[in-house]
Amino acid sequence: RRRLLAASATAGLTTSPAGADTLANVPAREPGAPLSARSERSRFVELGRVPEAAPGIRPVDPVDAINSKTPFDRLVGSITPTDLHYERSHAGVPDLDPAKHRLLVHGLAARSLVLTMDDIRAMPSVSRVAFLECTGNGWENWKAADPTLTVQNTHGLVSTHEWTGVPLRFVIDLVGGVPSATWMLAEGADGAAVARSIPLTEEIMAEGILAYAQNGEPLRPAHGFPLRLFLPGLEGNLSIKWLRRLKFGDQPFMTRWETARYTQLQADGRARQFQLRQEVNSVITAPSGMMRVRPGPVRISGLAWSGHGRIVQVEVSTDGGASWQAARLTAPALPKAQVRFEMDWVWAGAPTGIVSRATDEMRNVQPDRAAFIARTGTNALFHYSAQQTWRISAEGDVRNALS
Amino acid sequence: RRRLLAASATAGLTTSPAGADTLANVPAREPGAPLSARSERSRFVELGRVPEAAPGIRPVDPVDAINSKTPFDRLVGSITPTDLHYERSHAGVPDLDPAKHRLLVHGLAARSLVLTMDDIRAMPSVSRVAFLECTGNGWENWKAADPTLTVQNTHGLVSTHEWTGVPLRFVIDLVGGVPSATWMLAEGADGAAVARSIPLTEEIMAEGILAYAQNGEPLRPAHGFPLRLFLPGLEGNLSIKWLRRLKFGDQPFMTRWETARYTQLQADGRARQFQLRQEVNSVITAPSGMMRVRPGPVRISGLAWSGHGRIVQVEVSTDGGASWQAARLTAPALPKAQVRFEMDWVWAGAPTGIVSRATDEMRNVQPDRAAFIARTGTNALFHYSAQQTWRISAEGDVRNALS
Amino acid sequence: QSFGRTPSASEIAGWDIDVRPDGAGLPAGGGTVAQGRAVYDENCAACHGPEGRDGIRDRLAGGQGTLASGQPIKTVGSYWPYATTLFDYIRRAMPYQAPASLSADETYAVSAYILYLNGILPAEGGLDRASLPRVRMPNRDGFLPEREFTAGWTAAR
Amino acid sequence: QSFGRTPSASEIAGWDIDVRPDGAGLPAGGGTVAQGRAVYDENCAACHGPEGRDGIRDRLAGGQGTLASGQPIKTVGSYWPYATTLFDYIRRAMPYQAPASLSADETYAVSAYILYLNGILPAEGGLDRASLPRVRMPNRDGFLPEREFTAGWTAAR
Ligand code: HEC
Ligand code: HEC
Ligand SMILES: [Ca+2]
Ligand SMILES: [Ca+2]
Ligand SMILES: [Ca+2]
Ligand SMILES: [Ca+2]
Ligand SMILES: [Ca+2]
Ligand SMILES: [Ca+2]
Ligand SMILES: [Co+2]
Ligand SMILES: [Co+2]
Repeated sequence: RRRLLAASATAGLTTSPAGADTLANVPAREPGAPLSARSERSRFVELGRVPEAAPGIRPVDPVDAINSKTPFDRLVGSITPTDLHYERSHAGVPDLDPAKHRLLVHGLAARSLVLTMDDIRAMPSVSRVAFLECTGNGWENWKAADPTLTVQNTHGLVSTHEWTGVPLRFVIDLVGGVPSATWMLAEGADGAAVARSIPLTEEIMAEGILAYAQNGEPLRPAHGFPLRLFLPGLEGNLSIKWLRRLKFGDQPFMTRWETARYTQLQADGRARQFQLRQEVNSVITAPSGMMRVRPGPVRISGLAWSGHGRIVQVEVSTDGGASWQAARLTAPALPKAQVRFEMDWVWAGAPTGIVSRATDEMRNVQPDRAAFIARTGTNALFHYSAQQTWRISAEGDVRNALS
Repeated sequence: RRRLLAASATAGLTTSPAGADTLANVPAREPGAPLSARSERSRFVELGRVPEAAPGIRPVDPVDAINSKTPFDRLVGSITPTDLHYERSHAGVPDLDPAKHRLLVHGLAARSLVLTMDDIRAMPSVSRVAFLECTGNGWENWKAADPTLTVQNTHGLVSTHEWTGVPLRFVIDLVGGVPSATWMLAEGADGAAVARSIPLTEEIMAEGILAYAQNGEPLRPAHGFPLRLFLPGLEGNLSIKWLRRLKFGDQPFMTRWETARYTQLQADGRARQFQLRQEVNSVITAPSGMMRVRPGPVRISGLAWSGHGRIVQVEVSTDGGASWQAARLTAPALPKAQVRFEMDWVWAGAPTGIVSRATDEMRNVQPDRAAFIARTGTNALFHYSAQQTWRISAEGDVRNALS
Repeated sequence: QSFGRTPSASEIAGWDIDVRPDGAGLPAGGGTVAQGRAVYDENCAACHGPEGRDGIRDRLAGGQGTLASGQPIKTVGSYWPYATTLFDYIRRAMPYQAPASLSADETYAVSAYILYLNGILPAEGGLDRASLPRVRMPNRDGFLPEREFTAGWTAAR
Repeated sequence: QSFGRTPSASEIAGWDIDVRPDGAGLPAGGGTVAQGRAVYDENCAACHGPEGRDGIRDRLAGGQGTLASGQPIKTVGSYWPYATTLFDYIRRAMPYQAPASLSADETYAVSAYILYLNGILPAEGGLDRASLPRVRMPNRDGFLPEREFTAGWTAAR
């Protein structure tokens, strides 16, 4: 379902502008509901992901869905609500019993190990706020811009949580180190046993986490309960959910997901492979697709993130990319985490386009679409990170556009 | 309901140690449930707050409950799951329609203002991860230590979220500044219209937020939907929920909550008033009350926080406070936010007590109970922040103790 | 950028329910202990007990002289420093199930009755806008404001 | 502190399902295109269509020569660089509703049949542990490994 939202209704609320015209009409105070074991959402707040089957195929029968997208048009702040973290699964969501779940660690290591969840939760833990992004995020806009898309449709395959788990390094030390290994196969316990070959770079050895919790609580099944790999800044598919096996080796295993899928076709018909980093990216979440603005003050709000590290600057253009102004970050930017930006704008009522571009601490600047496509072609399907333009009509209708 | 939990079962999981004795017994992989609009918790994860009526009165009929406590014995990381943030309400949880909700700002200000939620969500926002703590947290242990208490019972009235909203400063500027005001009354739209006089200190002017979101989504009704005050580091009761009025003045209004309640009786019968800061505090969450440990390696894990700023050190004693060792923080400590600490320990099997003590960036050190009580007496009821000792019996039973 | 609208004086008056120790905010009207007993028996006794004691909710009377003991009993009479707080609180919060349902006169009256139950007003006493702020509560001097947050105000007193 | 236990070799073998481009991990056994057609028709055709085309799920055949076009069709035949990946993927993930339900022989056979549908094996062909890694896939050289993540490995090749 799609709704027209006023630009200011960024918090998932449908407020009728009339409401109460005098304070005398505000409903009288009265005792409320009893305290509870869990705080549910207000009945006035409707938040849900959108399951989809492939670019342009949505809404979709849930059994056909392969993605379920985060409603950025209705969120604020930088952390994603736990139950709204985007979802990408290849064989549905398994219902795993943590008492029966096992992690096998083997291959080119001094010794093999079988770990229970009790073992893993008794190891030293680290927590880190970081984004996870599906390699396919942005895949709607490679070739054409469906003007009916919302920001949930265009950018809903990225989310930010506090992840908690055991450093990968700790588990590697447990099996006696892996000096001769250069790759690690990570495999899930899902129906597809999704498996990826992970290069043992210094960054991955230092930052990889065997995560068992998100935002303070055990992972939810859709996100890998009871255990997943989490590799900050790298393509989401590497962060294998329902993790049940780590195997060390000296070459990639060439699973379907790093050959047939998650490789990026160039214009010449050859494909980039192991393009694992999520590039610097940003999007304006309000006003965004299918919203409507009125002439006058408009608060522009959005999210920026980069797999290279911290966001150091976000700029916004309200004239379709001709001129740029620095936006304000609403919280300290964390490395490899989404951060919100805001900018004040007064819309005079003339048609225009609004765009954001982010810069990260490695000085990577998010490219405009023309430069991005010149480099990548339009067949890559994954790793789309060009600037997002929202066109605004004379009537104030905000629509997805290529630039 | 209480359960005996092994020390390692810190993530809300009930794992039977048997499980699967060989990998051949791990259940076969199979396709899972369809993707969904919201990720629910695993059926193997049970998490809930405990509503209580007063110290020692629990479980309780929900209509009699005044508090509902966060299950720290089953959480990990530093952020609290949104639906498990502790709850303290004085007249139940109102069901407010955001379209009809209004904020009145008036009193000793250049002008008065009525704001709608659309107005407020269109203002500049800030996000901040910070704890909120009920002034009554710890109130179980003033006079005696019920040995059946869990850490949820002793310390479940504090939580940490990302809060998003409008800087108080911005709203003050909107009414033309309040140069002659030194106090601000904040009042809720709940049945009790809970109201507090807030001194307009530099810190409060700089850090106060009119919050409308927690962990990325609109506040939930139990936590003040659609709008609450949020004053980082200060007693929770000040952060008025369901905020509907701010009135500026030049003296405190002396509401019931800053006279009859939330004042701390000393031994001499006089009471400390406007003791608004939450002091440096910490607690071991595992192993903790009603858990059981086995001789051998035990991972000690806990949370530390301070209303003065960042936690710079947490020490743990495994000999009842005689000697101390530095614990490791599992994430960068943020100012006025909970941070998790961990320490390895090998329990030899002899009875002992485990204790944590935190130090904040202002060099405040959490006092032991004797020093704390010598200073405060045992009648204060609020602002308990002494070190928490968990006694371990020869059988490995972990129990609440005064020291 | 402009936000919100300016409220009318009568709108503000409808919401401006707080009462300060100096009496600012008190409405016109008044009530006696005798009138207050009737208000109390009808609206309050079910929760707070027949004489402000032994109810299922907070005790409202007694406890004077217990604050320095091992079992302090904090009530309006033993603990509350300002009578204005009683009016303010009843007006905003009581009776629990129907806050703000009492008239100003009823609120003065029931406040007077609770002070009577605590020996602060005589049986033939009463309260109005002028007298209420002048009531001297037994524990008026029992509070020690924290310097950090009240320095300016305590200096001004 | 010690965690976990050492698995037996047979436990590991039961879980060690991956197959590498050099054939490491392939089980004993084998199967022919003809056998594979039967396996396919029984277990796969319902989703992938009669000849690996026009099914309700992923297309498995055709598309060669389309990769540089505006409408690239990526299939086992047109896109996949290694035949070992086909065996590995079918063994771990197909048939969708009953992963790991095929025998090793059946997996060799259906892999052979899919390669046949793509013109990579002849009708009378087959696959086994020795021959499978030697199959030269049409798009074998179509991939450009990213330096940052594959520098050591590409240098070693
Ligand atoms: C249905 C139950 C109920 C009724 C009826 C009721 N009250 Fe209360 N009263 C409460 C509860 C519950 C509290 C405690 C609320 C809290 O702690 O936030 C309370 C608190 C009070 C207090 C504060 C006590 C203290 O020491 O802090 C006063 C004074 C009071 N009530 C007066 C009244 C008066 C006057 C009436 C009638 C006009 C009344 N109440 C009717 C339930 C009731
Ligand atoms: C009930 C439906 C169903 C059946 C039956 C089925 N498949 Fe699939 N197959 C799928 C789906 C769905 C996918 C895509 C999964 C994904 O993208 O993660 C797929 C993908 C594949 C792919 C990868 C295609 C590509 O280009 O990435 C191959 C190869 C494959 N199946 C082979 C088989 C074989 C062989 C069988 C029978 C032994 C079989 N399938 C039976 C549903 C089915
Ligand atoms: Ca109602
Ligand atoms: Ca099943
Ligand atoms: Ca007033
Ligand atoms: Ca009446
Ligand atoms: Ca193998
Ligand atoms: Ca069969
Ligand atoms: Co993905
Ligand atoms: Co409180």
